[in-house]
Amino acid sequence: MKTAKKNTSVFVQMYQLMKKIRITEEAIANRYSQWKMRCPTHLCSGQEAVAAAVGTILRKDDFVVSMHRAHGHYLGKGGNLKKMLAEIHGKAGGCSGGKGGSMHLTDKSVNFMGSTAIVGGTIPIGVGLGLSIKLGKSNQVSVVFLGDGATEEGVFYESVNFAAVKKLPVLFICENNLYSVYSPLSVRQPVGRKISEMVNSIGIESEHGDGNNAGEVYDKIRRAVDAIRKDGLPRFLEFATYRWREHCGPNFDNDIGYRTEEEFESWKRRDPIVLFEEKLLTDKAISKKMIEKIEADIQKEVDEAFDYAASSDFPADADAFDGLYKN
Amino acid sequence: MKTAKKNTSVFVQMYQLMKKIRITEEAIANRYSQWKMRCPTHLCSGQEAVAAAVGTILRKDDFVVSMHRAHGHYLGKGGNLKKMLAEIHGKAGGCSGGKGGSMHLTDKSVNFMGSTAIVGGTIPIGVGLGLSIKLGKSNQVSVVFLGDGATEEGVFYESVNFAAVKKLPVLFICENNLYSVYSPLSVRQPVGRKISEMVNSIGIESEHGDGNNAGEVYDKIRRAVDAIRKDGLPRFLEFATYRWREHCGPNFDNDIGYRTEEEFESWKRRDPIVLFEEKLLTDKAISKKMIEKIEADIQKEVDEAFDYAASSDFPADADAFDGLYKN
Amino acid sequence: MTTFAEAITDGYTQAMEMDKSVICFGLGIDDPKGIFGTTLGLKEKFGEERVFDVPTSENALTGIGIGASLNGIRPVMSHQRLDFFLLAMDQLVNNAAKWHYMFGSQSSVPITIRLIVGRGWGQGPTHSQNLQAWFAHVPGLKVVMPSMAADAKGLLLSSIFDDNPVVFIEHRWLHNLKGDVPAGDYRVPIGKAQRLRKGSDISIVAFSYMTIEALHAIEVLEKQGISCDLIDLRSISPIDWEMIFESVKKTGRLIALDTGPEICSVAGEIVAQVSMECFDVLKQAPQRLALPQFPTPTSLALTKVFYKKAEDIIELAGKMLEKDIDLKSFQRSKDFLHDVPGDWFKGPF
Amino acid sequence: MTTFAEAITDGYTQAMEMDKSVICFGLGIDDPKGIFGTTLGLKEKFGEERVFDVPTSENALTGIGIGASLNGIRPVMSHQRLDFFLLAMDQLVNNAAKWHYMFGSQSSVPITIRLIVGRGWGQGPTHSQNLQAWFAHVPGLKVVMPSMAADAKGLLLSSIFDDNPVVFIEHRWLHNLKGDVPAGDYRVPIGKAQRLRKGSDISIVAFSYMTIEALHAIEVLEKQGISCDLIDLRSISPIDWEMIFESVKKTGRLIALDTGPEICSVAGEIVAQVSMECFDVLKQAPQRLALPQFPTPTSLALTKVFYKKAEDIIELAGKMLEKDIDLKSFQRSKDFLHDVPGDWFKGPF
Ligand SMILES: Cc1ncc(C[n+]2csc(CCOP(=O)(O)OP(=O)(O)O)c2C)c(N)n1
Ligand SMILES: Cc1ncc(C[n+]2csc(CCOP(=O)(O)OP(=O)(O)O)c2C)c(N)n1
Ligand SMILES: [Mg+2]
Ligand SMILES: [Mg+2]
Repeated sequence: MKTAKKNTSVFVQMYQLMKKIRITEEAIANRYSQWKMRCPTHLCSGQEAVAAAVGTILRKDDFVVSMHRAHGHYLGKGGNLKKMLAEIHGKAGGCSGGKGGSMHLTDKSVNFMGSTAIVGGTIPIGVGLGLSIKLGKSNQVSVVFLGDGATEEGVFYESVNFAAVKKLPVLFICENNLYSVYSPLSVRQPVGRKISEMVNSIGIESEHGDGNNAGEVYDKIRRAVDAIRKDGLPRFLEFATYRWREHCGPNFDNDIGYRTEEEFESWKRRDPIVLFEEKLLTDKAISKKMIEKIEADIQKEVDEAFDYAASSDFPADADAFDGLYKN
Repeated sequence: MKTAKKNTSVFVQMYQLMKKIRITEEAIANRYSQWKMRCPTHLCSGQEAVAAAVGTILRKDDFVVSMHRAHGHYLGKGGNLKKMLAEIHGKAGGCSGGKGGSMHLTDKSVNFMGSTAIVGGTIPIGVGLGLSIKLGKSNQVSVVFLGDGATEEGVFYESVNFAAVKKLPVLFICENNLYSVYSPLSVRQPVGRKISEMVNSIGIESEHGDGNNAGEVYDKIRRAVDAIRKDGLPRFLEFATYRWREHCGPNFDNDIGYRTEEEFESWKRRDPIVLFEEKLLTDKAISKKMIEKIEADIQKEVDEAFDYAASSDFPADADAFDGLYKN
Repeated sequence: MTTFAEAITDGYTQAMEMDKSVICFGLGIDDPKGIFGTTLGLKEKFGEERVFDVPTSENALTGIGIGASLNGIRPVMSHQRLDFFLLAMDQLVNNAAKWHYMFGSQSSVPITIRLIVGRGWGQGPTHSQNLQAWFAHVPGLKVVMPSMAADAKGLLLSSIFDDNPVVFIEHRWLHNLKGDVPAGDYRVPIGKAQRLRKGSDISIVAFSYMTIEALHAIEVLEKQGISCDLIDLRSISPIDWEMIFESVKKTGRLIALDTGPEICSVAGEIVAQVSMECFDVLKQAPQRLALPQFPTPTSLALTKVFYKKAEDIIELAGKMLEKDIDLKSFQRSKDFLHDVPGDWFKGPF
Repeated sequence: MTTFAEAITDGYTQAMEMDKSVICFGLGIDDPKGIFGTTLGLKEKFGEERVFDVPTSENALTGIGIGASLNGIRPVMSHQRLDFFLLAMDQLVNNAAKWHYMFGSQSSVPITIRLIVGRGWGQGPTHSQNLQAWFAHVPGLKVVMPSMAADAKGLLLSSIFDDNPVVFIEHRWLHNLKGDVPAGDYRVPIGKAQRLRKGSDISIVAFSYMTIEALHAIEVLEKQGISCDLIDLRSISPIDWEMIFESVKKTGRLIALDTGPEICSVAGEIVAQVSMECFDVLKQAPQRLALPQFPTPTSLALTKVFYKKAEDIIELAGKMLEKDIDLKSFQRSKDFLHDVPGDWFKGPF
């Protein structure tokens, strides 16, 4: 009963995070065509559960690295929303000082160590953070977010192998959303491939889960993180999920032909937020009123963050020629 | 009975190849300290069975690519011995015109397409040859030789994945000799890793075998090649074996401390040539006299090849500045 | 009039019609966008055996192209950003570039690798690198960087049918530029530059997108009485030294332009060779305009000062010839911001 | 007197004693050969947590070093050949070089990457590449190439404690050269060159192994009345331009030496910048001596004509100063062939 209570309150927290990610992403989508956010932007609407669960479960001093589609991971980990939107707007107050844009986010105050835009590029970085944890004998965890496409890069395999050989406290989380840009899994991976089973045989305990079932996502990640904190060994989790909007940019793109409207609709019917909301309502963990309030609060926060981003200053010209080296 | 006969004669052929490889390698080792062979040279004494089996089974038009330790693979495939030794001596008549040395061998007359010195570097090349076979709709097979160390390179994983996705007629053969230079498997791969099982889960039908049991090696490769010719799908074979001499160079090196004398001796007791000889004698496939004759013939051939290599001309100075591009 | 992107499609089509051994692959090659419109319709025309999408495995795929090429295939590989191709340097440099030489001229590697260089719309540090100097530095590669639609087609065909590895670099801002493109099997020789403007005061050596900026600059400079020789290199390995030296011997002055960072750049190599070979005719110190030695920033505000443009060329040429140039006579379109090549470009990448 | 290799071990030891956050890893780092003797005894001294062997996974390992460095570790990574490190260009260039800049100067990547350049004994096309120009071209990296034992130690310590990624390139032929090496925490600043010979007729700018050849050459040249300024760069990114320009302003003549292929080389960059900055004082065309634009051949016979050596420097300097130089006065040791640095070197790699 106690654990259930505890879960109830973390579930609400997780739900709030999911909402925050969704509302932020949709707000970006709605405003993108004002052409004020001038950088490649990969939205994660539809994939919020995993990011929010990780954020709910991790400690502040745990490390996270991520990829091009990082807004959710950044916000989940507690990254500063204003600074993220300022960054996407290219402003001096952005989390990377305007140097990075949507694809290069960081918030060191919550150990969100960085997201980058080369597929697979941060996987070994997260493993290296795991190595540093082991050397420092702290019991932090290093989480690496990656997509199904990233598992095709050799560096993924090399990183998993090293984490296994060296027994590093790394949690790899693969959000398998079936596509890499517009390419379906069938042209990229053998028929019948189970990513999690493959990783098992490379040498890391792995599991597969439904990425749109927030409760299941929470449980699987919770167990993995607890296990890593206990034995220091790496874990790998694969979650099936789906991105709603186009690969890069603000639009829906079911019309262009690489995926079907039916496929999209079937996933949309399994909206992780709606499903979780239903569950929380059924469980009486939350009420309609609470939901309305949560939504209103977040909407306000997001609007304010956009105001901040839009109204704050661009970096000075000289900033372009600053920061090559740390002195 | 008929198959047995047939096997008998191919076994003798395979035995001869093993002998040829061993006698050549040992002759190189014996003469290396005359400092006439001035290039990094990786000998394969102790590992002859796999190279010889592949050579016995493949057709001339099948492709082979290999790595730094390639003498056996080259000779097994029917590569020209004189040209190989001339190459190691840096002579104009060498198989690569003196440009490549021991680590860069080729004999296009038997479709030995190339061996190179970057670990893992030829693995995708062999897969590409497989792709060309599929496009040409011939029923050739492309064989890729690699070591246990090479399986740690990301390009290995990427290449296996692609061969599986595209269903290419590629046979990967991993000679697992427990070491990469002086590094044991334990610092490079997770405890309990079975390379062949891992490759299975990546998506290629795989098997493991005793690389010092020539008969077993023959059978496994025979079945794999036949299967590939039939269905065009890739296969992976891992063979346990052991290199007798130092990683690079002519000497024994059990004294320097990275492996034990006992380990070496236990493998030497399982000399693939001696074991095969015993089997063939027991089976009456061969007689002591035949063996003597085989040895004498090969010794003569090797001596002649060394004479050729030693006495033939160095390339002209101008050759250094020729061949940058094909015109 | 054909766009640069269409000229590329035309080049592919021509090559694939002429020779069954030409195949092409790359991430997204057959997707609805067709690599910025350059590969649209190829799969429909030539089938999925010859035109196919691939896993995200840049290094292996380069090796796979090399391997196929050893058996008579002519693969054309594509990467939507040059930056991604950094994963494949081993296969490019250790295998493709050396194969012919190190195996005693017995085999060659007739592959073509298309790399697209991003710019603007916040491409930032990892989506806009110009590393052509790396490729030019490596013996055994050929490297082309067309700026005109016709050259895009002509050089693509020459690259595909060249028996050596060719790195074919396209600047994203050129894809929509239009030009007359000859039909049929049109080839532009690799290693030959083209003189786009004839003049006597100063030699401007450019390639890729900087050729466009140079053309804008020269319009202004000519009006102010500065007569420019403009050489569009087209190939940066090998480089057409003859045309460069001949031009400098005439003008005695050099500005070398580059789309990449300046240290150890192609423009630097041109300055160096001109200094070594044409020292006695140089009237003053040769000059180069290249990118500052910094990663590319993302913010709209920062890219404005980061990139070199026509105004910088005008200013430098004016300084060299000691003329005060009225830059007011130069008006770029105000219809779009500096971080896009035109109003057709709305990101997101 | 200490060898260059021992000086490296000394540098490691000093750094690891001073700072527990220094770790080192690389293929064979703890094996019986200890990376050409440069890491012998480190594991015994500092334990296997801080000194460890690794899988053959160059790209991931570079990223792993970067990741560890983001949390306060100072990793020193080693590669027995530069050629192998081509597999890691993505992590080096897309991550290490850019991390500090692209994240708004909030994090930095204090890693050191040792790369060993092979030569001789048939190292051939894939075991002897000199790609320092690549690293110098990339904004955000520092690159050092010591030639003297003391600098090897001093620059290794500076590299390890620098807060930025440093590529530390060692030429295999330097490992056995001896010199006096200061004890203790001896640092040589990155970016500062050293004048090894003072002279007035010609400036010779060298680095790494070419400094040794230059020293041999200068002995002969001085005897023939040609007075040489020899600058050993030590760092090639950043380069000590001040010392170079100052020297050329004095001599009016330049020979830039390089261990790598000439096109887009570091020597080319030096020729370019000297031409741009010192044009008015140059008495004649600046020159460079670098490797021919070919892969390295393997045969003993072919490397003889492939590499540039003291004789080539002597000849070029003589030509520039219009002196007939009697090369007979220059006798290299006959005790060993040209493809080894001395009789201590017997391959096999
Ligand atoms: C090395 C590299 N190759 C290609 C790309 C182009 N690219 C950008 S995002 C992406 C898709 C990656 O798919 P996945 O890992 O599944 O992530 P998702 O976009 O589905 O979230 C690709 C191929 C890149 N950025 N880096
Ligand atoms: C990319 C790369 N990294 C490192 C090396 C150095 N090296 C040469 S051979 C070798 C061992 C490879 O081991 P394995 O693949 O098992 O082959 P074996 O030597 O045992 O036959 C290594 C690490 C190399 N040549 N290339
Ligand atoms: Mg995906
Ligand atoms: Mg091995």
